[in-house]
Amino acid sequence: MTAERILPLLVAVPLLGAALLVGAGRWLPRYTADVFGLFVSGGTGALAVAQLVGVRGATGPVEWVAGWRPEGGSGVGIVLVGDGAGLGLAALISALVTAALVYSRRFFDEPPPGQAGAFPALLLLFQAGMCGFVLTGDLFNAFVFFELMGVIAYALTGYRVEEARAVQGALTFGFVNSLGGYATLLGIGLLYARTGELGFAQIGAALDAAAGGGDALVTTGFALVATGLLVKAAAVPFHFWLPDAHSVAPTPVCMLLSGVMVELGVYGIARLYWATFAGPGGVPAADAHRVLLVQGVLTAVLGAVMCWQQRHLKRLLAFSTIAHTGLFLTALSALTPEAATGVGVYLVAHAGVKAALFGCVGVLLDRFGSVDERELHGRGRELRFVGVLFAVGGLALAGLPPFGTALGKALCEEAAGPGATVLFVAVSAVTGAAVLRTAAGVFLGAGEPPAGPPHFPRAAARGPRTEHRSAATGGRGAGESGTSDEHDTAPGPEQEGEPETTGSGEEPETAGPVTRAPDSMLVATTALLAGGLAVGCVPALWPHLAHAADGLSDHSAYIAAVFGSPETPPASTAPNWKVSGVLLDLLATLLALVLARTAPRITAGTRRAAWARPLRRLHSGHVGDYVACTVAGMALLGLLLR
Amino acid sequence: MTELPVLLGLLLATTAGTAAALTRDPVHQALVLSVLGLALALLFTLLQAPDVALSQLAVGTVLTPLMVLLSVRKVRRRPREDSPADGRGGKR
Amino acid sequence: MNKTVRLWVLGVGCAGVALLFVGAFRRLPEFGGSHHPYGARAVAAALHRHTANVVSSVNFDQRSFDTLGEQAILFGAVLGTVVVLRQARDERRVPPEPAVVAPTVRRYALVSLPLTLLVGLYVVAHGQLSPGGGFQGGLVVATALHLLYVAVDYRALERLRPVPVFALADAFGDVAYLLLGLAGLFAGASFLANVLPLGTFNTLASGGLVPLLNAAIGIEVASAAVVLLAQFLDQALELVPREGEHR
Amino acid sequence: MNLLPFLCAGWLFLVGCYALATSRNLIHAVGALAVCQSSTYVLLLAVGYRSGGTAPVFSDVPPGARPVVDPVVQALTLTDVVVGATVTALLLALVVQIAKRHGTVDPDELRELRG
Repeated sequence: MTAERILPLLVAVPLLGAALLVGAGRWLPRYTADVFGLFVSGGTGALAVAQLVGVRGATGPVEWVAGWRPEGGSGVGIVLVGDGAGLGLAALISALVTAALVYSRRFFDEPPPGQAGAFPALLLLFQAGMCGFVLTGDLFNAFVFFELMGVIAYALTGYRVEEARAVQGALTFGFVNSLGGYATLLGIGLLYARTGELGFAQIGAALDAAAGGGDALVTTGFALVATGLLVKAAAVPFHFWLPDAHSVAPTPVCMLLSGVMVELGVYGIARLYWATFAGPGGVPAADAHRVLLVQGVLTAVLGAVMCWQQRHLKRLLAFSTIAHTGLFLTALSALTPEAATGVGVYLVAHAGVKAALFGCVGVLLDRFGSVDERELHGRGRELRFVGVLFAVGGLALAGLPPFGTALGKALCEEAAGPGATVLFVAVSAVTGAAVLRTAAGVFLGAGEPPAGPPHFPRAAARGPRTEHRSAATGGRGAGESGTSDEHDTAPGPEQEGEPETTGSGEEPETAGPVTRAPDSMLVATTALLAGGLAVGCVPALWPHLAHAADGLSDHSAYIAAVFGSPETPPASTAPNWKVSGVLLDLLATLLALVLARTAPRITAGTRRAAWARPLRRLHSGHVGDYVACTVAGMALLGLLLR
Repeated sequence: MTELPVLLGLLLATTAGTAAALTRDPVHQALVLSVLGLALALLFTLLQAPDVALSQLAVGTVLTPLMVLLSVRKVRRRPREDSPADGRGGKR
Repeated sequence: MNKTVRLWVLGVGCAGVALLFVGAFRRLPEFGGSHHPYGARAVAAALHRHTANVVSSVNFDQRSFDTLGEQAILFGAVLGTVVVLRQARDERRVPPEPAVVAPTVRRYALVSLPLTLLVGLYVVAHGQLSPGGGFQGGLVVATALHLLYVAVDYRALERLRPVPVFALADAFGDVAYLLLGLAGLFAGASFLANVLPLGTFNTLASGGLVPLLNAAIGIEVASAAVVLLAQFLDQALELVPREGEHR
Repeated sequence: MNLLPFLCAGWLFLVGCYALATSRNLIHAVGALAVCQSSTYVLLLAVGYRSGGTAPVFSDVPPGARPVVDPVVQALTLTDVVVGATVTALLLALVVQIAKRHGTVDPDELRELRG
């Protein structure tokens, strides 16, 4: 079998694994199902890596599924493009899914009856959807896999159906993402009407062949297709679903959502622009630059501000993901291969670090039944190793060399110019500081302990939304002002009606409270963090990342590869550390430490900055608000593209 | 004018869609959705897409409204059981 | 956001999107035009592969990878629905009471059940020839089974429709599609390649792989629809909260 | 007149969005999303339509006798219909769980995830 024949297997193998797990789930013991899932996801990853090693230059194997290789001109089939970016992301996805499967070994005491394999099967389907999305060279096929990712992600987010918040977050996620998907499909329809093609490269070639360049139809098509991708990437104002979904999803799912699915939106934008719209008949570079820059800066700033305001640890990490996606988009707006390389390095390292941070929070959740910063204050002292991992993750997020995040940040700063550098340093410092602040509070007990008694007996809180929780969970915290009308007996430190999500009263995800962190969780978390470190420390990886970025950002090379006459674009030099970059990284880390040091006093004293309150009110958890913002965002995209 | 049936089908489907969106009561909406499914199936037939019309007929007029109705039934059962007169959680 | 603000944001957004739409639609090719390059190629390719229904050829041969993703969505959504609607710890099952059905309704439903079933199977089998195929036929078959609910009652439906069997059939359809795809790979061609003999144009055995993939999808869609509806019926008719735990 | 099919598609999308954003019942919102999606069917099939064309099925019509409408958009729409049904099912399942856990399906009363 030749290399290109293997490509569809990266989708087919996890699908087959999932189907077998569900089919045999009735008879399989839990352990066998888990091991089988691990085997399949790991095997798929190995396939992707084996393919990746074979990629020479910027373009890799190109496969026409079902053998519909066109003979002269355009064909009728679907093309899969196994270039560096696609295969590299497939390998990253597989690695994260495998880590999530290891991590979830001790999870979920109660699989659905007769469905021991349901959770690993869903993860495998998720893997298949993501791999298909990164490999396909066909716009409609990308939409199909986009929807597959979405459907599975909604189900995974709502997996813990006994949690009131989980089902709400999953539904919000479902509504906003489906709406984005339909916008994408409308855009595909418009582009098909103009060009009569569906492939990225075919549409691009047809657009370039038409005289006169892009018009209103082309830009609207781009805006509509990009809407779906920006919803996935959680760019402002499409981002509202992300914190709601991430704060409620099971921890291993958070790892995947934050670690890679959101970033696939960024990849999708990059692929769409460069493969299809970067030619003379597409979207002018200045317009694309403006859209990405505005969206990126807005997203980064909002993400950082909101991240700092959170006390729900998963929600805090979710907003930090939004901030970093904003940074990726900002860097991408330079539209150069160097920027693509920087984003690639940053993205891969961020995936490892962010997933590891979620892993640490998951341990806290299972140990204490809470992910609330104030309620956990000082209680993490016994989990020293987890505390170290969490703090190191925070430092990596801020950009501590030699983590890959630091290298990626430095490369992005260099590519995006001095104005963006300020943004990069500030945003990574604030998000890193937010994590360090909680690390100091939870694991060292630094700062003042929270006001008021930490627990109220469950009976104190009355109402339909609290009583259904099983009595096994920990007590609800003092600050549960989200349901303000019910808390006359438990006045929290907050004003009534303060827009806030606390992290207390969460359902632990393991069978019972864990007395010590299970090895499987620690192994997965440590490996993920080590992965984030390796991206910055293993020079052998860098040329591959540069090649992948070259292939991604070359319009004509992509089209030529799909049409069967691969050309090798001029290879840019492999990235490396530079003194200026390291200094800026150290500056960001230092800022983060200073900010985190002063933080306990800030939060314990004045509670919340009043000026950020309108912003927090905007995140209302109301589907109607989110839909209105999504529609307004589509109009904004159109406006920016004029 | 040869396209007249297509235009009429379009207007019918658009009207049904608007009505389905603006019908606030879910039970009534399920019925209007089923009309929308029918109107779309008709439109697709006129647009020479019998394959799509067939699946729209099955999905739009039967499957989706049925699931909506069943969900409404499940959701509406709750308040009745909550009433003190019938607090035993029994059937209906 | 309060209601007024939301309506303003929505109004501005809708106006902007409407402008975008109108601007784009004015540049679209004329409605009913004859320029369809991909469509023309697809027709030629379908005829070349002896498949009379071009839509089936596109779905199950030319763009069969789309259908692979689509059936994965179906499979995943069914699995997701089963997971989300599982019996929670605080719920219990109450068997529904037998229902009284008017004899005419019963007779009508019992007569139309086998008919509908037959129609569904016919539609699946002729997917490569006439409009229809696995999706449409599968849905008709699933609908036919639910006539039992109309004709007799929910308990009769439950006896004749063991959900675990259909869940297994759902997985089987999925696996069958994938194995048919892998067969191409083992035959030395591409994944999902149509390597079977193509048969005579416009006969039941034409189109090579198309009828087989069609059948796999038919099995999957029929059982997926049955399992999906079973989950909702279960929720609406059987599952109730345990006493005292809900308000 | 030539724009009408496309304008209808655009209208369906926007009216669905309006209903979704102002919905007071999550089940109704799922229905509104289905209306949004029907816009994609209309747009795709309108794009593939051809005046005087017949269905792309050659069991009764000999190939080449009459022009046929675009079969590719029909295949895409077919996929889209199935995707829509599954998404609807999953969202309805989540709504059912919300009703159980929150005791309401009014989005105005779901006030847990904020800030």
